[in-house]
Amino acid sequence: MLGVFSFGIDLGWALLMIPLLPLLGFLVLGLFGRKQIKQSSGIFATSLVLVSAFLSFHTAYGYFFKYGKLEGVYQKIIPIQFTWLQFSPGVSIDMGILLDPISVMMLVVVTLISLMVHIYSLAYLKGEERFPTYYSFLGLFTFSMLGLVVASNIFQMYIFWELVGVSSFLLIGYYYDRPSAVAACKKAFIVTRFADLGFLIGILILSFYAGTLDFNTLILKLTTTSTPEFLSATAASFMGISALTWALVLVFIGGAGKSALFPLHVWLPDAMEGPTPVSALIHAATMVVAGVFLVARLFPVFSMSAPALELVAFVGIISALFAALIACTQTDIKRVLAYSTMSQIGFMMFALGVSGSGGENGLGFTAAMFHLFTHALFKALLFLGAGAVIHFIHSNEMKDMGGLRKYLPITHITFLIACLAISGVPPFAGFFSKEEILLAAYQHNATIYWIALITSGLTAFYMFRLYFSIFWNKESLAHESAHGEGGFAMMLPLVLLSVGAAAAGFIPFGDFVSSDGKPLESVFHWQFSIAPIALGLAGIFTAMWLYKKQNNRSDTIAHSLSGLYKLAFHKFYVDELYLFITKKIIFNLVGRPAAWFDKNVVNGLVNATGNSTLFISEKIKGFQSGKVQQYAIYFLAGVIGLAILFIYVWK
Amino acid sequence: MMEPGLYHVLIISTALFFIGVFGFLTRRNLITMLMSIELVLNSVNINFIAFNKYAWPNKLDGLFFSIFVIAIAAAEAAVAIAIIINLYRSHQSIDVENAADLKF
Amino acid sequence: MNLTLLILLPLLTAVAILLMRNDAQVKWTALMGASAQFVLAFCLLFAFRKERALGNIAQMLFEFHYQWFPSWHISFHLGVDGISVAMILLTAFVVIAGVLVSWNVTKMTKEFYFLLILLSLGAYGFFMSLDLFVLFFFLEIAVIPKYLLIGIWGSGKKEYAANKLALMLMGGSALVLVGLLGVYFGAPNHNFDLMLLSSMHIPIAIQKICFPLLFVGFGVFTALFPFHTWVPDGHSSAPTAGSMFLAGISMKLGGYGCLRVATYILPDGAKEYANLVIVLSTIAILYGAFATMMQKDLKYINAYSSVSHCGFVLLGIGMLTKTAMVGAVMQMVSHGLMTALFFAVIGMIYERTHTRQVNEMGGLIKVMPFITTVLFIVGLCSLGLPGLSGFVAEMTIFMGSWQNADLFHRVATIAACMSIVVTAVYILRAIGQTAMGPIKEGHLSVGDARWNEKLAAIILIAGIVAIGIAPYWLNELVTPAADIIMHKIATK
Amino acid sequence: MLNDFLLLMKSELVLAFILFLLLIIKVAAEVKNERLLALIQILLLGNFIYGFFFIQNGSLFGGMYTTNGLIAFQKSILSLGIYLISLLFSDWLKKSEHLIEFFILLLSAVMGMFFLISSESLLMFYLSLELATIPVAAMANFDLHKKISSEASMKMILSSALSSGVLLFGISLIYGATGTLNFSAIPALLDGTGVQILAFIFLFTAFAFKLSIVPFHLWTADVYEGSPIAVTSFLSVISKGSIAFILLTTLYKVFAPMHGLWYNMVMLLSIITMIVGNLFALRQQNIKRFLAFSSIAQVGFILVGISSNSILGTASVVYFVLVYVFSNLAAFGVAGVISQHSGKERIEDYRGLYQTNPFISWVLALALFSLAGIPPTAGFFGKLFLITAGAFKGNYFFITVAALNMIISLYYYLRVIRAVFMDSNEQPIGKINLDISTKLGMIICGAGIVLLGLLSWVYDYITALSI
Repeated sequence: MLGVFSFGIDLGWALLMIPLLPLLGFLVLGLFGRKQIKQSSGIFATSLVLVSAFLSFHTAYGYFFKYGKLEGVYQKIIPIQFTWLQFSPGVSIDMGILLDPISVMMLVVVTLISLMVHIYSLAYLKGEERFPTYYSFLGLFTFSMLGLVVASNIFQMYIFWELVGVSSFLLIGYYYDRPSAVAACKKAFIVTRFADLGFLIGILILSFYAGTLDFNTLILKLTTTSTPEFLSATAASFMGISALTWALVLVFIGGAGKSALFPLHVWLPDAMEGPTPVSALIHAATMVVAGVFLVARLFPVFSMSAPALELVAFVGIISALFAALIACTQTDIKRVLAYSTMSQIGFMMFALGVSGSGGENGLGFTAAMFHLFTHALFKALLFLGAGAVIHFIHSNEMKDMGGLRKYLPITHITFLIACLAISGVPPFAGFFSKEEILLAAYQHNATIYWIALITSGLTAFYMFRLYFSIFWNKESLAHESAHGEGGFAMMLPLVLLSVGAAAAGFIPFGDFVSSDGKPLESVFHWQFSIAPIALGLAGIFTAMWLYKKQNNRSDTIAHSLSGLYKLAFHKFYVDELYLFITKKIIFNLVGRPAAWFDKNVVNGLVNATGNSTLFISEKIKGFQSGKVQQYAIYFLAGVIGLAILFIYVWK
Repeated sequence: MMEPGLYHVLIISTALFFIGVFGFLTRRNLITMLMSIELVLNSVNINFIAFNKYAWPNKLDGLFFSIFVIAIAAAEAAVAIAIIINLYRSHQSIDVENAADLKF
Repeated sequence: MNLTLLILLPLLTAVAILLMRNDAQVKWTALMGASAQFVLAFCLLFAFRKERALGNIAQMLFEFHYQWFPSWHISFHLGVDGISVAMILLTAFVVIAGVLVSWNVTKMTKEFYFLLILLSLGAYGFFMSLDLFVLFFFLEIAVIPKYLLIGIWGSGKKEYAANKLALMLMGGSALVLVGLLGVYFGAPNHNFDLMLLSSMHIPIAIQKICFPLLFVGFGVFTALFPFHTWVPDGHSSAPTAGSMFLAGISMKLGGYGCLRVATYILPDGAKEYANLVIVLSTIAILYGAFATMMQKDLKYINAYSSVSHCGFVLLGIGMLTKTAMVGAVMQMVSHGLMTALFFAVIGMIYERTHTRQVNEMGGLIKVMPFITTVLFIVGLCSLGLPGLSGFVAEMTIFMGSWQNADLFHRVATIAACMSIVVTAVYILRAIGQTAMGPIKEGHLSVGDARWNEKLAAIILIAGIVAIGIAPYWLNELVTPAADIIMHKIATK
Repeated sequence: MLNDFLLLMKSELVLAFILFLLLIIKVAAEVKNERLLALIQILLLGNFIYGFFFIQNGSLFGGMYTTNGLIAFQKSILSLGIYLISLLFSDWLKKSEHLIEFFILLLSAVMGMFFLISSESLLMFYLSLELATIPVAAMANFDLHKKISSEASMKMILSSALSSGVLLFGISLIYGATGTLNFSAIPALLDGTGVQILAFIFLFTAFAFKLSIVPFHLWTADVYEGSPIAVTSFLSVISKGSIAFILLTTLYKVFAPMHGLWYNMVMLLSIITMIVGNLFALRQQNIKRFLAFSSIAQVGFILVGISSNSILGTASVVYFVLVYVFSNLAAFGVAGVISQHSGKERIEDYRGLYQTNPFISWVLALALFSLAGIPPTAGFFGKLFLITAGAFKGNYFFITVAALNMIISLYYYLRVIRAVFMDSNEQPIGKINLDISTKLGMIICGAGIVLLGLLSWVYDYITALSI
């Protein structure tokens, strides 16, 4: 039975179409793509996403400007919901669509970037054997991500959370015959799965105390300090920490895994084995910010637990700095971008961590969401640009690049815009969102603020290191023979996104997205901006000094910082640590003994039972000696034995 | 001179029984083993007669029984001897130890 | 709807198979019989839903009663509730798929199909029995065909495996027998009727003796740690359809028995031993998963993962909450479909590559896109991907388990949850090594699935997806039945 | 009086009639074996059918002989058994030089068993027991030129003579203690003194010997292996069955006052018998020897049923014997056919049998499954009822041991199944053309194995008779 359909607004079906259209693409291409519609699969999928994107924009327009507000506050609207799986009274997985500022914003971001990537891939992956499969996976991912962002129920979110994980797995492993891609996709899935374990247990705890899985009810119950649910959740404690905090920390672990925060970030750089447009979509703009989105979605509950928020903030800032340091040393351009993504997500996360709930306190929240939005644009742009470069040069390594500005003019310009945006140079988008984050951090916690400041400088440095290494540096080698920039399909998304990256900062974001639904005044302090901008510029110029022309200054510096450089270059040996834990400890100390135990002890016992029976059987064969007189002896012994036993012993 | 009573007779019959059993267990010759069985049966006969005489003089069951036992023993011996003869034909021996091929 | 149809139909099919003259006739007869079962199972589902929709709230529907051995109070009593209907559906799915994938069996075809159909007969009868004697009868009917299937058509150490399986399962059923007799003589009046027994109050002392006997006995069938060692050997040696039946149906007999017999009629015993059950099943879940990680043979991988997955069934039962119990039933159905599909795929791969060692394969996507797609689907189902059945079942069990608020249950639940990570590890390892990576030289020319294999896979996938996408129908089917069982436990 | 005599003793009289007929034929005419065998088969079938008519209750000879519905049914089971033997071993019988003598001895033994079942006095019991034993010892020697046959026969006659001696000693003690030999009079006079216990144990060992209860079983395997298969099957089925029936009467009726004693004894011996029988059966190579030990283990199960001391126990034991007749005779029948055609008696020779002889393989499989107690064969019901009856006392230990022994027994039955169905053989037993009556016998056995359990009225009928 299809539960309760409640069409709050007429747009219900249109809204439903937003995620379902990509799903349709997935199904059609998955079932028939290989043979029947191989040629037109790209166009087909792209047009579906186009419609989906249009509907998202339409929805966003409608929500933000027409029906979303009630008495000046953006409402949480659930136009569609039905019970999918009932566990017990009140606790059920409901599939539904929840419209509120952040989900509407995410709808726009996801469909937009997805559309860009769809278009871009038309050219990027032209002629690939598994072209339809690629598009069907993209469809699956888009569907799942849309389902995730509109989830009205925490379990629904978990469901789509898993689904995006698997789409990511499938897309990373798209080049299935490369061992490194296979390893990467497995790693991505398993690391995020490990984090999801935390998410799952967090859900279990939350649902137990709140008695519901529905976001709205859950938030309501766990944020009102007088409800019995809240009281029991805070009163119950394990190891001195309240159940609520445990739940939130566990949920945050899930988010951290998906968002590649320290120390669960190891999968993200490897995930760059996937096709570059996929990295743009999944591993830069959308899926990896799911963790941020999750914390934002549950933010009211997080704000009830100071320790949990504290953890969010610290993990965020550590990740930001950590990733930025590594990014400075990497030579694979996609890896640099990957670490940069991690670093930026760290920014968003600590912004949430330092935020309070409601009014001015909620600046961090708005800032995080804002940064999420702008980051999606410029990071997608960066990846797509990098994709164009890779497409052109067939290599990911910086050393193979240089002087490409002549060959790839459009890419060059758009890449530059994106670099400026991420480095926080005004008036590009990143500047505004980063300013807000720094402001929020400044208001809350000085340590975090200073680290964030340094990190933003580092950001500028490594981005421009990248930029100069690709487009300037050594005037390289003739690439004339190669094809051009990839044609219209690849350039269109770059241009569109660069417009976004340049201009998105002027959106009055606080009017739309805030922690409590009320518009938040964005206060712009120009004095405050001096330090970040100066640091950013310093970073840029350092990079320029080191990398614009071919020289060995960078090597010299690397030598002089040998210890730190080596650490960062080897990503602080986190991978090795994990390898040690999994291979040496889990495999050797758990898996192998378990298998051994099973084979020898458990199975051995069973076999021993059988063998000992046969053994006894062999041993007692002597009774049947074939001598009739011995038989008579046993006979009489039996008589006498029975007589003694029953007359004297067992009376 | 004491009149022999039931117990005396029973002791004799029991002794006879065990002598028979002992003979059965120790003799190699099949005929001798058969004869030992006859001893066992005779000890039973003595038992029956004795019980009849001393314990239940009014009931003749014991007497009849012993007659039947004698008859049956004869029949059994006849069949047994036939079998032993046949065994001798095939084994060229009536030593019980030689007829122990079937075992385990 | 007359339930005896579900027994008569396989019986007639089996007889018809024996009468056929050549292999083609045998196959088509078997397929027709299996399809008829399939249709019949769906008819049962719809009839059941219709009755319920009409407001028939009797615990068991379509009861059939025939005095069999009046002197022992044994009656041929059949009836179904939601749990039985779910299990019958599962059986129908696995049977038709099993018949389809065995299409190219050439050795003693007639006997092969005869045994397959006989096995299905046992399973149907078992799931419908409301009389413990009849239930036991059908339980044992289902054992010997497995032995022969493995022993005759199997591979590898088949004789050892067949022996081990038959003996361990018979050992299990021997314990069941003793337990049943204990119940029979311990109950206030001697009876084998499940419904009557469930309404009686069986003395607690008897329950304490009989529950472990019954639970362990049935547990052997469903790979209760440490009685699971027949699973890896049995599954790996069995022919494809044999493994499918073994893991898809046979292991479910045990789970169903634990639920319907042990837990339902001995609620006090269940309460008494619930913690032990939880400990053992948690061990099975984790231990099975870790042991799977070290396996290299695809069939061993699935076999050990079955140990792990079936641990969830027992965990769900041991948790003694309604939700967990519903989850346990869902897990039985889900795992039945999934593991049958998994074995089917393994069979298909083996037939083409002639190896089951994962490290001897690679990049099979290239040459067998359909089969590897199925492998992906089933692997993902196994690791609990939403949208496929495994997720629904496991999550229901987790939710149900979490309803017990004490630390012990919490720890067990969390430990069980951890298996989702380990499962991901071994499944991805297996898939990664077989389907992905560079292709091996010798496998370049192998072909993709044939029509029968495709059909079998599609049928099973349909079942998996139907539960995964729309679990509410299964939930609705099972919940009232679980409610009754839980109610009994709660009130006793 | 004469009328009573004719009616009450009708089974024995019919047997006597057949016996005389055969004697006359032997003396008077030269008849070909084929035709003679056909005649005998028809006569035995008639005997079996006749057994269901004119059943009356009553006793004769001053209470030494009794009969009733249950006893008549038990006799019918035995009649059925010999009829099946005449069918199943027709190949062997046709070639036998001494066909008539074989049947004369066989029928004499059966007559002894009929009297045994009907006996109401220790005297009658002893006489009929000897009548049931001595001819069989002669039959065991029927392969006159085989060394092992004479050895088997010698072992049997000597052992049984010793056991008779012990039995007689026990009877004499009972007589001494109670002064009566009559079954109906004894119970009231039993008071459980040491002499009586000793007498009971002596008496019981005779049963134990005939039923092959451990440790009185040692002759069994040797005799079974050495004898012709037809005789072996007779020994293991008909002979065992009749003793089981009279054991029921003896324990339930005569020694009812000593129930506590014999329950423990039966339980103890049952456990030992099952275990030892199974352990020995595990390692046998010769199919006859294998079946010998399996039948020992089966006897252990019969004891489980007997221990219940109830109507259900009686019914279960009778039913089990009926099932056992079909199952074991089918197994022996197959072994006999194979031995007759190829001279092979080892289990490993059976490898690949299914490839050449599917029909007899299925019969063998059914028989073995029935012996192992696998549904839907009748053996399942038989064993289950025995165990259920045995569980009446709530002795879980006993029942668990019995149930676990079923697993061991399954192992060795499966060993044969494995050889027949799974293993391959370079020199399999060739295609065997079955004699029509052998085939008929196997079909009857197979049908009996499949239907006896599923059609519950057979068991109900027995239960009704047992009350």
